[in-house]
Amino acid sequence: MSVADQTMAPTSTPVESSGPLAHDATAAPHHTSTGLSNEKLGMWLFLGSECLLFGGLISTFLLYRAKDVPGMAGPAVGDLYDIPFTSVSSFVLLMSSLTMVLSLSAIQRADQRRARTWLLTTALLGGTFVAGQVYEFTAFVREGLGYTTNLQSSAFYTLTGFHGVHVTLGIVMLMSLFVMSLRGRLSSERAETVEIVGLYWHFVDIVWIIIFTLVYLIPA
Amino acid sequence: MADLAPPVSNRDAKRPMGAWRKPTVVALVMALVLTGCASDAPQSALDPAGPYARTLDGLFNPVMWVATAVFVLVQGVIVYSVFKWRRRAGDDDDAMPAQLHGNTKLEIGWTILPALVLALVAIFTIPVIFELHAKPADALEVSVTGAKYWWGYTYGTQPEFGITQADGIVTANELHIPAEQTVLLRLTSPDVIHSFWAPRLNGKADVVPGREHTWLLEADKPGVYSGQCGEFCGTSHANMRLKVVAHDQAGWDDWVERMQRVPLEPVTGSAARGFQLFAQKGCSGCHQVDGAYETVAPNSPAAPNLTHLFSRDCFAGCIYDLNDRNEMEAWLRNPQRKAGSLMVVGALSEQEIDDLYAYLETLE
Amino acid sequence: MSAESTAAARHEEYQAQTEHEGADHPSERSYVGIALILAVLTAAEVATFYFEEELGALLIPALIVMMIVKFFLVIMWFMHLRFDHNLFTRIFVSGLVLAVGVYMAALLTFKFFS
Amino acid sequence: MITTGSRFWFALAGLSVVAAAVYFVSSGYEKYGSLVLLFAAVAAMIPGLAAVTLRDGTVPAAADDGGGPSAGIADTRLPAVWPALMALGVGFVVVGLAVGGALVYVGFGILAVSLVEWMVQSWAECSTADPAVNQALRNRIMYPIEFPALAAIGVALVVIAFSRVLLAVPRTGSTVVAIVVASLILAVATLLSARPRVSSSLVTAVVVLGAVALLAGGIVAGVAGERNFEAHEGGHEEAGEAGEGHENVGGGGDEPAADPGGHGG
Amino acid sequence: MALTEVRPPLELTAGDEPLRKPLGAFTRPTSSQGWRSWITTVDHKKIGIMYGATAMAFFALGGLEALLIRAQLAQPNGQVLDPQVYNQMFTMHGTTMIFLVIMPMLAAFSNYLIPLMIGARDVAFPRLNALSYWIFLFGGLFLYSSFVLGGPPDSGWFNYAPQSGVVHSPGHGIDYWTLGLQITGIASLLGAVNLIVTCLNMRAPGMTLLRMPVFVWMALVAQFLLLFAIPVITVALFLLMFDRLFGANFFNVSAGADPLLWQHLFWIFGHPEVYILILPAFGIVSEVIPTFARKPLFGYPFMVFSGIAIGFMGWGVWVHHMFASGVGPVSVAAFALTTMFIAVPTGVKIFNWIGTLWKGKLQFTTAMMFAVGLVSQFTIGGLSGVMHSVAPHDTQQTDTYFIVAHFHYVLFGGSMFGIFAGMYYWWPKIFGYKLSERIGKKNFWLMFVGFNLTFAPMHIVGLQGMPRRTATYPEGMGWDLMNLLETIGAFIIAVSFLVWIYNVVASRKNPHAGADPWDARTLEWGTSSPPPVHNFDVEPTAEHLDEWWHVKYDEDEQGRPVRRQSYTFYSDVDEASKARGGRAPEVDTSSIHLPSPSYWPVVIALALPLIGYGLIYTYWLAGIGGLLLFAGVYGLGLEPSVDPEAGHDDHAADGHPDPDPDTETGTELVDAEVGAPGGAGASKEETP
Ligand code: HEA
Ligand code: HEA
Ligand code: HEC
Ligand code: CUA
Ligand SMILES: [Cu+2]
Repeated sequence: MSVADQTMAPTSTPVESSGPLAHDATAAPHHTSTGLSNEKLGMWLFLGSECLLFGGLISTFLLYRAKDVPGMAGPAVGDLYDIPFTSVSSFVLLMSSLTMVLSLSAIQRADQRRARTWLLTTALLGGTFVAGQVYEFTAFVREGLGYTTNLQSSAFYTLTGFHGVHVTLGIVMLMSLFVMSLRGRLSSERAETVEIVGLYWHFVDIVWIIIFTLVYLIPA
Repeated sequence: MADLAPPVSNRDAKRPMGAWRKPTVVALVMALVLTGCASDAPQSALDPAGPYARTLDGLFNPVMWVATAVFVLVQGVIVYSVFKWRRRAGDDDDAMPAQLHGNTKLEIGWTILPALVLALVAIFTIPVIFELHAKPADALEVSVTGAKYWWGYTYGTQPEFGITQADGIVTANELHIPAEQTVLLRLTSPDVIHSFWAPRLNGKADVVPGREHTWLLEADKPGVYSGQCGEFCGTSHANMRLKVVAHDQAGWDDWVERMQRVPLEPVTGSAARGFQLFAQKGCSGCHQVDGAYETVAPNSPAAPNLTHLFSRDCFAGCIYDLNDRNEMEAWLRNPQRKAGSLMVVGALSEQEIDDLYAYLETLE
Repeated sequence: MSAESTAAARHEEYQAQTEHEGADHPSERSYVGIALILAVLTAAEVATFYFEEELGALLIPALIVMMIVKFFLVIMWFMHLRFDHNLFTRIFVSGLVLAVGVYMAALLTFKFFS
Repeated sequence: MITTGSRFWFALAGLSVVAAAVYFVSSGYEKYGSLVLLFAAVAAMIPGLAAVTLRDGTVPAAADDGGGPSAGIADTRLPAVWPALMALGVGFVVVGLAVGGALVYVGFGILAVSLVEWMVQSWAECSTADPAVNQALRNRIMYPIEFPALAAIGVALVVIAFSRVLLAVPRTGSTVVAIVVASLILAVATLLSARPRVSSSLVTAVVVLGAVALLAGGIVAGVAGERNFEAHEGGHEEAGEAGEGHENVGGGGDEPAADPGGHGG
Repeated sequence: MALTEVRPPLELTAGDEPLRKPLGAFTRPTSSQGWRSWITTVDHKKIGIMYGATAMAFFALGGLEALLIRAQLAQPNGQVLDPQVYNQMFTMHGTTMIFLVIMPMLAAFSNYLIPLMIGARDVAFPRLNALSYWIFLFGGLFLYSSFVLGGPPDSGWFNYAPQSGVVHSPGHGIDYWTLGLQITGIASLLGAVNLIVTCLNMRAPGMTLLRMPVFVWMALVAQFLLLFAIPVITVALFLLMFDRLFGANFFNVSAGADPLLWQHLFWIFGHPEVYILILPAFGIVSEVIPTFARKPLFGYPFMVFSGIAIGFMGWGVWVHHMFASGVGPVSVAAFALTTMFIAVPTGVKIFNWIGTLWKGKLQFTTAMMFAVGLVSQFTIGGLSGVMHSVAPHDTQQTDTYFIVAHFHYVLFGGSMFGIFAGMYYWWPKIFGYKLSERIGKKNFWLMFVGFNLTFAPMHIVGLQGMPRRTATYPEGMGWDLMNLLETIGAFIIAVSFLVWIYNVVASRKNPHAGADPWDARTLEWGTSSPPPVHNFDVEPTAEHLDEWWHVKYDEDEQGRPVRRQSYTFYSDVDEASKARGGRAPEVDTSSIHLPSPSYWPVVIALALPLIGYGLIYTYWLAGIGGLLLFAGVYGLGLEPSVDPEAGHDDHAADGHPDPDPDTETGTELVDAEVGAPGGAGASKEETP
């Protein structure tokens, strides 16, 4: 074993993956009290916590959009929505959830090649979504709704921006997995890493499902 | 030092002489709480002087007794246990007490009993909440502005209370009300959150910018009731005090009549010079004087209306005595003596201060 | 043998007694099926945008129902909650319920729904 | 004795001091930022000094320990593209200075990156006699920075290029473009996974083609500029945010002004 | 340093002495001794100790601020501090005590004890654990750096908008506050995930949930509260930060914002937070009291479920902090009700502790005195809490010293007393020797008297109308005497704190206390003091609640415990413990693997304050911080948690220091050269 190998040993993933004991670092999740893997449990806990983060941002937006502000500066966000475009974005994100789960299913079958294809596809769809968001933001700004223009705009950009940052981080994780896979470091024993990143990815998707309905479709 | 033998060194078996302190200190404290309504505390919530404050106090007292009962019970049992079952010198450490693991009946009991007690408290509490939010029809209405760091009051036209002037009455820091009369306050703020509080008349109500809250007040008897801002609002939060002055009918009529008189413009002497200075030195950029200086600069902070300044006893958040000329001169010399005050004036000569004072004195 | 491995063996034994779910993941076909349902639902959601008038008072309930269905399809299938240990479900749902609960209550105090 | 490990830290400290000085002067004597930079210098000195006192990672020290003079010389240098890249950076800077604009910053960016890479690499080269080990050392230090940086650049390129395209085409066009692109991605992926035996060079070709198309689209769209947007009321407030010189911000007069307060409900 | 200088590389022929540190300063750290071991450690025990030490240091700071407050208020029209400084003092005092003292103190106990109590070798994510600590530390230091960089925040620990907005607080103090709390929040969130997974997943065989010690349970509930509460304050802090830094409008009233939004977000976090502060303390006394009453905890399941109930109910009461803020009578009524009934599960706890005392054989060690002190003093605070819940009258109490009295009784009389009980109780476990009992009792009585003298009179002045957060008060309000007493009391507390410090220093020479000095009940007492790096040589199995007690004691016919002649400890113990019937297990501990130390946590944590300073002063610094952050995260991720190169010298079997790794012939390059998974260290054991 060369040093090179050792510094890049199998736990190479941005997701924290240290087991409590050496043999847990790589082993299947059988040495825990519940039989569940630490990492996966950790991710679910984190997602539970994220519910309250997005809940707070969404409520803030809803509260401020519903607010009657006499003489409010700038347009209302609702006047600027491009629903057809946002629908496509939503669709893209939904499909990326599909490709994500296909990737997981492939890696579980030790089908490296497909897993990699789907990983990259997921990342690209994610990229498309983020690009769409950049486009949307730019368009809104051009149409007179800056971040500081009014109550609604601050709340809108903050909420969707937070979501966009989550998507972006997800893409970075997917790309890391992709690179790992290229270097042959994503064996099917590490399928769980893909699963965990996938959980995060799907969570970002369900947050968008909610945002799409509550923020875009339900009229103020 | 630390014994190796199980489990505790013998020294611990000695009675700590301080063990008595606990009950005594605590009893002392309780006694003090209950006698806290000593009359030398002019701002005491324990000394209600109006129906609302009395309602609150009437709610508090029984709860206080419930708490006292629980307190005595719990501390009593603790103290009893501590003395009764403490390990004594010479005890056989290997002899174990009975290993009780629990008792479900007891558990149910001490779950239900407090719940019942609390339900009782709730039954008395909830109606009062709504009662205090009711809006009586025949109330005197006053708009209250809490601003850094003073209180402003505007009485709209209300003929039934003798206020007939079109733009009503405007004053600051001292809230004048008729005794035995419900007063409905409408609370607003131009800057940050404050809280209007005159403890002997009612609890406090936050004054939130962007919102209008209502609050009730009533005094049984004529008198002066002190209060102050209850929500932290910046550097001089401590200096944002207020007074409520309750009048009998005659006093009220006098006051209303006086407040509806527009002060005359001084034409000669020091006061007339002061009148000029009031504009030259920028005072009129922030302060209104009815009939003379009606509009303020657009970027001015909220500042008290001075039309009837000398009808008051205190100024600048009621921390200075208006009857003491030195206080006012010191204020004009340096308003920052009240830390964080938003009043900014250029340096004034002693002569100018005298002149301004002479002018201000005419505003009564 | 080291103590470590005997402990591990005991672990194993203990594990055997505790139930262990998981493993049987749905087929790719069902994933595609779910995705199709999701796509159709999204299309239906978008359609409401063009039939706002026709839907009237039904609009908001319809949107909310579709949102919830989509939400649960994703967490149940794509996130495997349906097939996984229910501890995950419990953890996530407690976060979710808590979020919905406290924020709805907070909005209520602002008289948001009236 | 200055050990190999400590050099890196000392250099970092030195650079921080220089940066602090430059910043202090260039920012008009702003003290906090400079303070923080000095702080960074001190922070870098600590591990540096530690490395010195511990004689940590020093080849000669190790050689001393090992006793005996070491015989034979092997070339342990790693292949390096950095000098060339630095030259490129300098070129960018020069051209940038000449024509003005963002090119200067790109040049400086390239310079900085290659400088750091080169520094670390030459440090690694001297560490041991084994190129493989040296490579591993380099990776150990640089991977954590390179990985996320590359990923970020990649994401940024995709996002920026594609959003330029969306901004350039008409409003309904954006929707169409988005759906077409997404469908294409999905279709290609489906095809690839349905045909397990396509050659990897074909896959690479597809990916490269896609990337080139995207970049080209981005550049073309960027040059073509954004479409016209209608500013809604109040837009002038945001003139600062609207960004550098977009002359095509619409007049926005024809949109009926939303009645104040009418947004609520 | 010449970049181009070509040095003659060294050739290494097989059999030559290998180079020791090819990575130089970047070598994976291995030491388990010396300062470097503390910086890089991932051992939950060391991390616990660091948390504790840091928190106590912050306690001294927060206490000093309190003393300044009290000095200013000792007399009417005090002149000690000017109002601005006074405001900064109480803001930093409250923020410090809550976020930098009690929370980390309880993290200290949870970290140190949970793995030991559930029979695990470490927490679930040891490196994440180190990361949490460093993030917390740098977050705290960042907040405190505001003292030298333009002045600390001054809007109170709940920092109401719009006073905290950039218009009314134009300095950078509030920015330090938001960013600092944001940073420590990350630490808490990571810690919560880590400890919850630990409790759920790392239990020893047989350690079912309902066999977990009550401390573990209460810590678990508190961590769940953290998990769900931190994101709420994160939202609030982000909104405020965006307002201040980027001109957003969340609390901009002139744009139509509603200041109550901040209050809701803050208190949705804030009330669960106060239970986060108290529940672990409840857990501590639930361990201390049974040990010194020589009885099992009365009503264990009720203790557990009331704790869970408190955790749940704690989410439904936050508006009681806003009774006067104008939320409307319906909300007030609803939340007054929920608030009242939270007293029920808390009462269950109080009564069960008393039930444990009842008919026990109480040994009044210092730990026990603090524990009983908690039961009695917390009750006082709880009762004033119930008085607040009487919403109409709360309009008289809120923002007065009556509230200040309430929360100091629950926070000091509750959490701090619990923390002191825990320190006296577990000190011998953590450091091997007891704190002096003689000095400890002085410590307790001084604190008890000082505490009551400080805070009891606050009830009175509060009801007499003295508002809190006032830098001064005039004469003639009837508050003078009580304020003077309070100040005297505060200085008595300070003396007691110095006595505690003296105790810590003076007790270092105390003899070794043995593994189980108190004859206690839970697993941590079955291993040596201090425990070996891997906690237990043999992994415990739990067949009972209070497993360790059952190892030591049999039952006679009447169900009374009888000490067994001999029993086995979980690790090699000292003579004293052997003398009491204990045996050491016979095992080879060399096969136990633990994650290796790492530099990355410190690197990541350092990045966060950099980002903070960057956001406040210049964005490019934030960029560098961001890069460093990512680099750190990737570095940590790319680095195997167990260093494959490391010998197992970082946890020598007996927990005794290893031979200095620097003097040992290294193995790394041999591995590299020979390419075999061997070498001196690795040959002992490799991952299975
Ligand atoms: C450790 C922290 C802690 C704990 C445990 C509590 C516990 C409680 N708190 Fe406290 N609270 C704070 C910390 C804490 N609090 C802080 C820091 C603030 C101020 C924040 C600020 O403004 O800066 C505050 C403020 C605060 C307020 C707001 C006051 C105001 O600003 O107007 C209220 C209002 O209802 C309240 C209520 C309660 C209640 C009902 C409990 C209950 O949980 C108490 C329950 C316990 C008992 C009641 C005692 C034992 C029970 C029995 C013996 C059973 C029998 C009892 C009866 C039948 C009554 N608290
Ligand atoms: C756990 C929480 C906690 C603790 C332990 C304390 C401890 C103390 N508190 Fe604190 N307090 C709060 C939490 C806490 N407080 C909170 C949340 C607020 C609200 C803030 C706000 O309104 O925003 C508050 C507010 C508050 C106020 C109200 C200020 C105001 O409203 O204007 C006062 C006033 O007396 C006060 C006093 C004290 C005192 C005297 C102590 C004493 O018990 C302190 C005892 C400790 C010491 C005395 C340490 C001694 C140190 C030394 C002797 C130095 C040694 C040095 C070295 C060894 C280097 N506190
Ligand atoms: C920048 C605005 C500003 C200017 C200019 C200004 N004031 Fe003031 N003034 C205030 C504010 C604000 C207060 C309330 C201060 C407080 O109580 O904290 C105040 C308070 C006062 C009071 C006390 C009123 C009361 O009832 O409490 C007097 C008297 C007064 N000012 C007189 C003057 C005079 C005379 C001048 C000119 C020399 C002047 N002010 C200039 C803002 C201003
Ligand atoms: Cu106004 Cu405090
Ligand atoms: Cu609370």
